[in-house]
Amino acid sequence: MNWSEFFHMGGYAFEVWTCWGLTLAVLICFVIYPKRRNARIRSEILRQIHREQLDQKNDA
Amino acid sequence: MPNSLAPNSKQISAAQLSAIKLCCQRGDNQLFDSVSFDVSAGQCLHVTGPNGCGKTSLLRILCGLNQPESGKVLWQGDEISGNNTFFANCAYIAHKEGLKNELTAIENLRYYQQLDSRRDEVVLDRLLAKMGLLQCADLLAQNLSFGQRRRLSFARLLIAEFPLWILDEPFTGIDSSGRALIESLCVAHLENGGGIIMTHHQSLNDSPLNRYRSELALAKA
Amino acid sequence: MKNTLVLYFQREWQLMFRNTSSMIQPLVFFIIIALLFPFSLPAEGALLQKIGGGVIWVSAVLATMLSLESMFHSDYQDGTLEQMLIHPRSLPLAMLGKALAHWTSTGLVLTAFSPILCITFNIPNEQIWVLFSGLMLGTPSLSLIGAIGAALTVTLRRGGVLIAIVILPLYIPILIFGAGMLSQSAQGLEVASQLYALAAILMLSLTLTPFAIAGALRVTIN
Amino acid sequence: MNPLKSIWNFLSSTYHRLGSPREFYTISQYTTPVFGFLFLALSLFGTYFGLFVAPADYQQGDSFRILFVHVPVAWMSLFVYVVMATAGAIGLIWRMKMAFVVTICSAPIGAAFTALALLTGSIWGKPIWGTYWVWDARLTSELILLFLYFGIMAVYYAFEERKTAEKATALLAVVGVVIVPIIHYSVEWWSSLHQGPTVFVEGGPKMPPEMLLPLAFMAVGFMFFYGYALFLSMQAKVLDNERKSRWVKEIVSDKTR
Repeated sequence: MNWSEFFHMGGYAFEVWTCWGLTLAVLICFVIYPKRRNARIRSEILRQIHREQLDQKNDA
Repeated sequence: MPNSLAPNSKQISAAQLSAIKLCCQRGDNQLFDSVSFDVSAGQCLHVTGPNGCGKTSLLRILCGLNQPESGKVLWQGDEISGNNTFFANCAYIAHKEGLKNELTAIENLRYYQQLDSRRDEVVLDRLLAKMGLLQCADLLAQNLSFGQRRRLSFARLLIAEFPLWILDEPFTGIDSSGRALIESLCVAHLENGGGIIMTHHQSLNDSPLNRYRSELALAKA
Repeated sequence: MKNTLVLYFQREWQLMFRNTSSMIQPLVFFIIIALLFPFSLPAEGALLQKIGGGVIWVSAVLATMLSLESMFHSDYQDGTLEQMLIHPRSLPLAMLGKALAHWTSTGLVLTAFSPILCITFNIPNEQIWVLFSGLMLGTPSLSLIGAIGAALTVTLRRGGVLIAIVILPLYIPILIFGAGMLSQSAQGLEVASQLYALAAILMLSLTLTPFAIAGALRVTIN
Repeated sequence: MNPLKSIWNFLSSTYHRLGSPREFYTISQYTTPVFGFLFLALSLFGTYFGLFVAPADYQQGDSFRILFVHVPVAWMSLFVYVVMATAGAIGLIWRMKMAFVVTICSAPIGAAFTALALLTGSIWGKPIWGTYWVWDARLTSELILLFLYFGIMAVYYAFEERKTAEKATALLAVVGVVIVPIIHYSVEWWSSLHQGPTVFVEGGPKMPPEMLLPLAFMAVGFMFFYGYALFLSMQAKVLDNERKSRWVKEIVSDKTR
């Protein structure tokens, strides 16, 4: 099973690998995007909490 | 379907609306929380509070237009959502009068009359006379003054039997004779066993409604 | 007590006659769009004839869609829509009355006018009848399904564009069967199956869309 | 108590627990990695069998291996739409907040699957038909489905008030799911009108087992991916929606303390 013949894909290398590559790319960005959004929202909430704690300190 | 006799000659079914722990949100901020009250026959609930505290939202929840965030509204014991008997017994007059500009005053009233009961010109004319709109019966609604439009939308309440009236700022923009007329109609309605929920930015102490008045103050969110 | 459907149908008719522009605009728009094609395809008699059915159907769809926004807009502005929502009468039946009244002002007028357009596209006479019957069966579904989009976007300031994005994909089956009838009858084949399909879609929209329209209004008006 | 009853109780109790955002968040914290792991395992297994082991197709040669990606993605585009519409219906009928979150978060994933199905379908069609786009019934249905997804996302972002936006999107999803079969059959009839049934017969009359097996693994694997990506984006959405509630503040602060 030599790799060069495998990657050649019987002459359809371009078609097969773009399809699989595209699918992989879409899957990956649908994992990364929500994770990053999750982190961004967490940091926003955290900042909100700190601001509230600061208010309580000033009021107290 | 309630028939179209004049309200003060027949005992209408007793008004009995109760709100239990209503809570309403606009966007992300809370307008009011766990508001509970009862409105029974002969009672006029005056909802007061600063601007933007959700008076109109409360009225829209009570008449079934909006769903509250939590809590229930009961009419004679059962939920109002999708409850046709409640809708038949409750009338809501909002800021927007609910009048078509392309139709004349009498055509607007005729449309509402046909919605609730059979077409009857005599009753229409008597109603217009009572509200002092007889001379502008054939004017297009867009040509009526603001006070005349308020009277016309108020006339709708008298077409059929509505035990519960929900009025949003009924007195704004109305001249003194108009206000006296509306107050007398409200008093007659209350005497007859009906219930009223209204918002009004001034106090009602000096108005004849004061005798039936109970107050609900909505705090600023 | 008048039936809800009849009552709202008559009310819409009365309102439409008060501002007749709502009747004329869709018709003029329909004609202008359809006539753009002969200008863009100079002296191509045979080609015009082939694409005539499709062009007329697309112009009918666009004319209907552009007049959808006005279906609920004026009622929402003056508060009558809210009164309809809290009235004990059945809202779906009322909306069916309104949508059918809207159809008479747009779809019916376009269908009545379509034979004249067929002449400009020199479509042979027997096919004019085919296009007419297709439009007659198809345009009510256009108004009924379009009313769902109109109800969804009634509270939005620039709802027109959104109606197009939301509703046009739902029009594709009607367009396919309607325009397909022309090419079938051009080859002399039977068009009964397309008529049955359009009639089936019409029955579906007559029975289902009123509930979707009522649901959309209850969702957006609050 | 017979097992059926206890299963039903378990299902209905998790259904109700999933109804509240807080419960969903705690449940999703341990189910999301499970979905992720299952997706990886199944799809790697399917990829290995699909690319390495399965023999080349006698007619299409190795280009048929795109089938192991195109077909599962096309199935998923429809599957996500149906899940989105059912969640919308549940949200509208029983007023479940979480059901709307499912509808909103599934729309982008479904649109991505549909776009992917279109791309891979047209790339796969190149060697067979010689062009990237042929008005084939299945590809046209996918194209219309993509517009339906765009319509749903456009409606969600058109409303300012989040609650109205969610309900309007749910309603459109339910209306869409009624019309999708009609679209499918009308396109089916329409494409047979233009040219006879296409030679592009997916997977041939009967798929030999060594082709069917990887396809099944890839399909199930993609379902778990949908679950994984959906739960991830729902977690973000829930935190965003319930930003003001106490439990969100606790979760956020103790995670980083």
